[in-house]
Amino acid sequence: MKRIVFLALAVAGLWSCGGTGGSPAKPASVAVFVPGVASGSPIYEMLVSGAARAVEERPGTEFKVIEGGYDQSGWLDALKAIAASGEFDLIVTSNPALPELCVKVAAEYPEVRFFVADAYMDGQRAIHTVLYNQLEQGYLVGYLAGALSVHKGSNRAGLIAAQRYPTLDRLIQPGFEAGLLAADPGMKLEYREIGNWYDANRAAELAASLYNDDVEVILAVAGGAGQGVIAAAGSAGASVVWLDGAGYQLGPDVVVGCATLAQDRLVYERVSALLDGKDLWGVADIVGATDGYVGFDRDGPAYKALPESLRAEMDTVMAKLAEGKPAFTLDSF
Amino acid sequence: MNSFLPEVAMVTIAALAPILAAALGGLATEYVGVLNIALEGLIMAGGFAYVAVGGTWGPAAGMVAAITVPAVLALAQDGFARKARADAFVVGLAMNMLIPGAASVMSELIFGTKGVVALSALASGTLAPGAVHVPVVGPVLFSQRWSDILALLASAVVALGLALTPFGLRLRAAGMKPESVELAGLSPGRLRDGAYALSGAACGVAGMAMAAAIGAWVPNLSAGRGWIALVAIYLGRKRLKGTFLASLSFAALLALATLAQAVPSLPAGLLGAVPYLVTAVAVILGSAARGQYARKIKA
Amino acid sequence: MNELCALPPPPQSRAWEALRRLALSSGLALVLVFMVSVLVSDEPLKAFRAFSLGPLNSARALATLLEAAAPLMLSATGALVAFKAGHFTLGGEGQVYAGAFMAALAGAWCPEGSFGLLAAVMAGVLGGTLVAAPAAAGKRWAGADVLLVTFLLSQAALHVVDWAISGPFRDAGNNLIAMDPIPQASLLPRLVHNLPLTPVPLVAGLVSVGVWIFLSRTRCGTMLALYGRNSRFAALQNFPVRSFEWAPIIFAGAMHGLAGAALSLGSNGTAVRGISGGLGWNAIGAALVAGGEPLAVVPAAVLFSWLDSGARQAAIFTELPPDAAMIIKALVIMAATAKPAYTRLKALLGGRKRT
Amino acid sequence: MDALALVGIHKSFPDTGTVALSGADLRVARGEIHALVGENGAGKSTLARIACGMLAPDRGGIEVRGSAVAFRSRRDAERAGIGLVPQYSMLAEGLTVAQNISLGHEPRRLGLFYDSRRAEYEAAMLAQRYGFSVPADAVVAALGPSQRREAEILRAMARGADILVLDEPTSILDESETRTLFDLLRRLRAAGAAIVYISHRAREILDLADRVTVLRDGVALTTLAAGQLDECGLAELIAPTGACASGRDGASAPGQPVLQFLGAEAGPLGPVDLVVRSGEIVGVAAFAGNAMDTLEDLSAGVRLPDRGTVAAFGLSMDRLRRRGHRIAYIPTDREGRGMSLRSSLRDNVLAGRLSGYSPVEYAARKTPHADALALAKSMDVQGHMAAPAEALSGGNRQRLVLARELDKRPELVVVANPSQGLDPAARSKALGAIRKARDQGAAVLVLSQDPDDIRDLADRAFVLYRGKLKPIDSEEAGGLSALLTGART
Repeated sequence: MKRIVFLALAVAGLWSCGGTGGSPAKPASVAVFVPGVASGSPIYEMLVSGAARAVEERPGTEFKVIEGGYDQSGWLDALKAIAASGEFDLIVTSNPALPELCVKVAAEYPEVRFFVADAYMDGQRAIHTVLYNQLEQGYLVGYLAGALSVHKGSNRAGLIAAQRYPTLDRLIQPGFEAGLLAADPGMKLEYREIGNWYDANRAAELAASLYNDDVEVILAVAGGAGQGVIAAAGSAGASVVWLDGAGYQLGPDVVVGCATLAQDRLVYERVSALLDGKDLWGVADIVGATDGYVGFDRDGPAYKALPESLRAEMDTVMAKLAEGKPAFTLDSF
Repeated sequence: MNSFLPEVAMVTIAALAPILAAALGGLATEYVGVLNIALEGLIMAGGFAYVAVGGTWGPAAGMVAAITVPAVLALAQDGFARKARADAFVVGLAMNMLIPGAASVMSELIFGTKGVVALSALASGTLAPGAVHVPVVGPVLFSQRWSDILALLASAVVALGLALTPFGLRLRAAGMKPESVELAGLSPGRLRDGAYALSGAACGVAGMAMAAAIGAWVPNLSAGRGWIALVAIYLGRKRLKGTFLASLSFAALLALATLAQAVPSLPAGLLGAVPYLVTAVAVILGSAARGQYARKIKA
Repeated sequence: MNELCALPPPPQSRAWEALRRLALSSGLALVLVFMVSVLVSDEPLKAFRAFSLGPLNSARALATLLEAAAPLMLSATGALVAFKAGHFTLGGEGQVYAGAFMAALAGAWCPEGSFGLLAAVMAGVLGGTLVAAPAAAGKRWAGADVLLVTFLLSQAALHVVDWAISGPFRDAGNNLIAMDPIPQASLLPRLVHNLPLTPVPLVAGLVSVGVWIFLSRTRCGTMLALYGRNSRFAALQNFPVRSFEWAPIIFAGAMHGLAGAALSLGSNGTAVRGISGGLGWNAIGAALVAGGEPLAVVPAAVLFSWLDSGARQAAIFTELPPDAAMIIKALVIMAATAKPAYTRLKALLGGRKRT
Repeated sequence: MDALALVGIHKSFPDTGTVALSGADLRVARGEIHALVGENGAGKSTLARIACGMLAPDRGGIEVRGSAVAFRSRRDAERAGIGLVPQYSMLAEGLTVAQNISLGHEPRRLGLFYDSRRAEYEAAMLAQRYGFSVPADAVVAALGPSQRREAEILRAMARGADILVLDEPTSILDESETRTLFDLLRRLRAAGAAIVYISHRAREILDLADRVTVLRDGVALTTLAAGQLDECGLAELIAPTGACASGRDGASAPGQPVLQFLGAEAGPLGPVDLVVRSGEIVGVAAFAGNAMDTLEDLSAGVRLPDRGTVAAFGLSMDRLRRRGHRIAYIPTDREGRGMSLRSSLRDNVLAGRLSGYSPVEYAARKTPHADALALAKSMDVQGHMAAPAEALSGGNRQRLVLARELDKRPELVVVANPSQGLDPAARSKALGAIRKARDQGAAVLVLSQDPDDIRDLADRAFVLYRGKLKPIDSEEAGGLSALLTGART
């Protein structure tokens, strides 16, 4: 009992002297909420670095990175806790699913503002979103996959996803298919699903069975589980295409192509603008290849090992896409 | 279509390797009468130890670590449960929380990332890559990864140990009646420790096989294999042969569910539920049949 | 000669024992948090304060804490009853998920308002019950292993509901993988304006008191506990063992379903993919940490959600990694179940008695 | 020089708050059978476990063949040549007899694998040497109680023990098996072994033992030569109650048939025809093998007959339990069927009368608690109401079951081995309670492996041999014994 009383007193003491420790008026403070874990995920690493750069250029601005973990069901509580802390004016995050959560938080904490990259929601005064045209991203790797498959004498390409989600259904997969068909009208798509973002061994089994079945190239949209696809490609002597730059490091021998998003540039630009007081609230933008936010990374060893003719073909496709041909215009999402 | 059966066999064996190793390890603690719910965490510990140690000192050292680290963890787990008279089940659940957390922290320390750590040097090659084109046997046998073969061999060793050695006999005796081993001058507690260490080591081999299969550490590597191993133990009525058969049939079901995705009209998401549903129905019907049989004898 | 039997019964000594252990493990949690704060953070005091007091430092935070603990209380109470009856159910996770799914389905389809809310709650209970039912039936009529069947069914339910939420029942206008939103009027009402406090904690508290009364103050509860520890004996004493074979499993399913409904009908406003988020597993942990005492489930659940919420607070204010919080939680759970000898009982007995 | 000497042994169990021994002494010489007696809870089993290295004493010394030893484990005691035949079975049920015997000293092949053939051979040789019938390759679960006991004795002997501690070895043996055991013990004694023999049965002790040590309240009261004692004097020493004189009182007044066997067959049990009427005690003297267990199962309705019928109150046993007839059942398997070990003593006592309370009365706890206290007291059950029943000693457990079951004001009493684990005073109280149930009109069926139980209780008696019932004249105890043994030859 004595112990408990002592503990209570100690705790109360800490609490009371802590209350006076708040910092004086600050111009602005930014929280970066990572819905997942930043390290190891290029898209989130770029989110953090872009925001950090914008904040560094504006002395006096507070900056904090908070990781929400992989469990989607915990994100809402985490966001609410950030807003409830009262420490932050702007919450920067990135994920197509986040705007819906932000709307719920904004209803309770109207003073907090949100910027969400890689997402689309218009007409919400507390939220600014920018969506990448991932149709184009899918198209780029789709074209490469199609061309390479034809080159190797196969007419089918694979797509292994962790699970179905809106961006995959509406942008990535249609873009990938369009790319395949643009490379060869006879190409067909094989879709496989893992069921979660981490079961790399199951991904490897799915990929192995596709590769055994004369598929030469697979697009992996599976987070950590994508590693399984890379491993399977390694032992089958086949190829993988990837949706962001990390692929080349994960599988230098088998990842033949990575479509990229200029996430750090976008986040830097928009956060800077917002901190400078630009009123983008309620605006939802879409950016893509024409303005350079969607591109293709030519720096992969396996890509460089591809036949010269294929790479020349890819250069043409990229150049055309940057000019808006074919046009994957998105007015909304 | 003529490649279908060999393909099922191939995927089944790959799926079986980690499940069987973990299940036989778990069977060791079932022999002494405790349910080691921490198989899932121990597999992860094995996988992480393989990558963390193997990354610096090579795959062989990684393998040794993959066996010893989970064995020591399991030993500590049991030691705590016994000494503090804590509920073994709760301690196991806590291990399942502790290990991924610790792996993440250590991954950050060692590799500077909490995410995927891919080290191609740790990836397992296949047994005899050149022999893949031998009909039937080629793909089924020679295209297996050596890490999977190793896990199967380790499972065989565990099975032999449980079935044919005095140690296995003592474990069973301790599980049936602790006083029987006590009277024989043995310590039931030590035997339980031994069973736990064995289950840890076997799970470590399973984790090693999973990490070597993809040549990487992936957070949440085990992805439910430990739970499937528990299912196999209970499905096999906590017997050796039963556990083996249950592991095999469950691995086959999982392989079928994987390969069935090739049929475009089947919803891929629902296929994942099929192995579990089929097994649940089989368990209930099986019990009902046994019940009927028993009643018949009585009447 | 027989003065020992003349002693009054110790008043709920097991409950006190459980509470005492919980208090001790909360203390241990504080110590661990402090140690980790010193080790990891450059502002140890700030980290410690955020972790330990962050979840408690305002009415709002307290309400959030209680609200987060409430579904855990419900599911843990359900699990506890099943454990008391000797049924080891491992199926909580799938039952919670199915409950959340069914509640969201009914909430979105039924006319909005309190009828919709009621229908959604009932549907949630039904969802959890449906996942548990085959296990209960299998036990009752075939003697099928409860641990095995509940787990298998739960895994199947997880896959099916995953598929249903991200497939046919997904809200097409939403980028979150979630179902159609439940109308505001059908969601759980807030008890106090501006505080996220719904009636769920109250209900959960009442349920655990009810279960405590049932187990310790009713004949049927006594019979159930005797059955749970020796079913053969219970059958020979002519207890209603046939009902004990299935009813506790169904009750656990219903409580998990109710917990799932509370998740959907609370701040989420619908069923989100993965909404169960380990609740079924935490329920087993909380029930066991509570030492089988229904009243101790309430503080055990609060302890669990305090650790979760404290970790979140610490991550916001300091550099404390979320994984450290997970490790602390695991260690506290281990400690909470440790029994440092039956010193209490010994003191009660006054020491002298012969076997 | 004593073969085994325990001096000033203290032992308490803080977990359950019990003090088992407070300065007990025991000295056993070579070539002696030394009986250790005492009432239930006197500390006999604890002393036995300490002598065998299975428990460490809090204080006190142990000497083996004149030199002081400190057993750190059972293994140390085993090396010193001390074998134990425990009171409760310590055999692993799912293993074979040979596996159980070889446990801890398994013969190996290639230094690694268990050599089951050699283990079986060695076990079989051992059994042959001592004239036991238990098959070495049989799984223990399939054995009857007496064969299990044989296996237990073989295990104690397997390591060549010359100091043997037997804790109530005959409690589940019939007369002829008991005689076989006694012959064996005498042979061992002649070979120079020191034997500690723990028992309640005065006649056995007088028959077998050279000296007797009486243990009371954890201290050795006295050690006497067995020749100085008679049956009644020994009983008086164990528990000074004056209740030594056993014997039959009251008279049967048979009424309606209550329990009826009609050509009932099940497993080893041949066709049995038997009627137990209200107001009478029918005794069945048991015999080795499974038929006894089967008869118990049939009588209690745990098992239904393969052919024929078993009915109580005119109803087949499987329907009976739903009709609320008051049946008392005191099983041989006390822990498995008669109580819930991990539940509290209170719940175990009250289990039989739960339905008698109104919900409000029960919730108030006052009346049930008073009832539980009174009931426990009525049979001298000693233990704390809130403590788990595990903490009770064997005798207390038996008394608990008797108290609860006979409290039901039963119309039918099925009781198997009523006096197992009871000291003479407790036994006579228990038998009195059974008679009282009879006098109040209950039909009582007593199954026992102890002929004394049948002699003291039964109005009509049968002997069960090779699955068949044969009527005997229960008035002649001598006749009973003769029949039991005669039936075997």
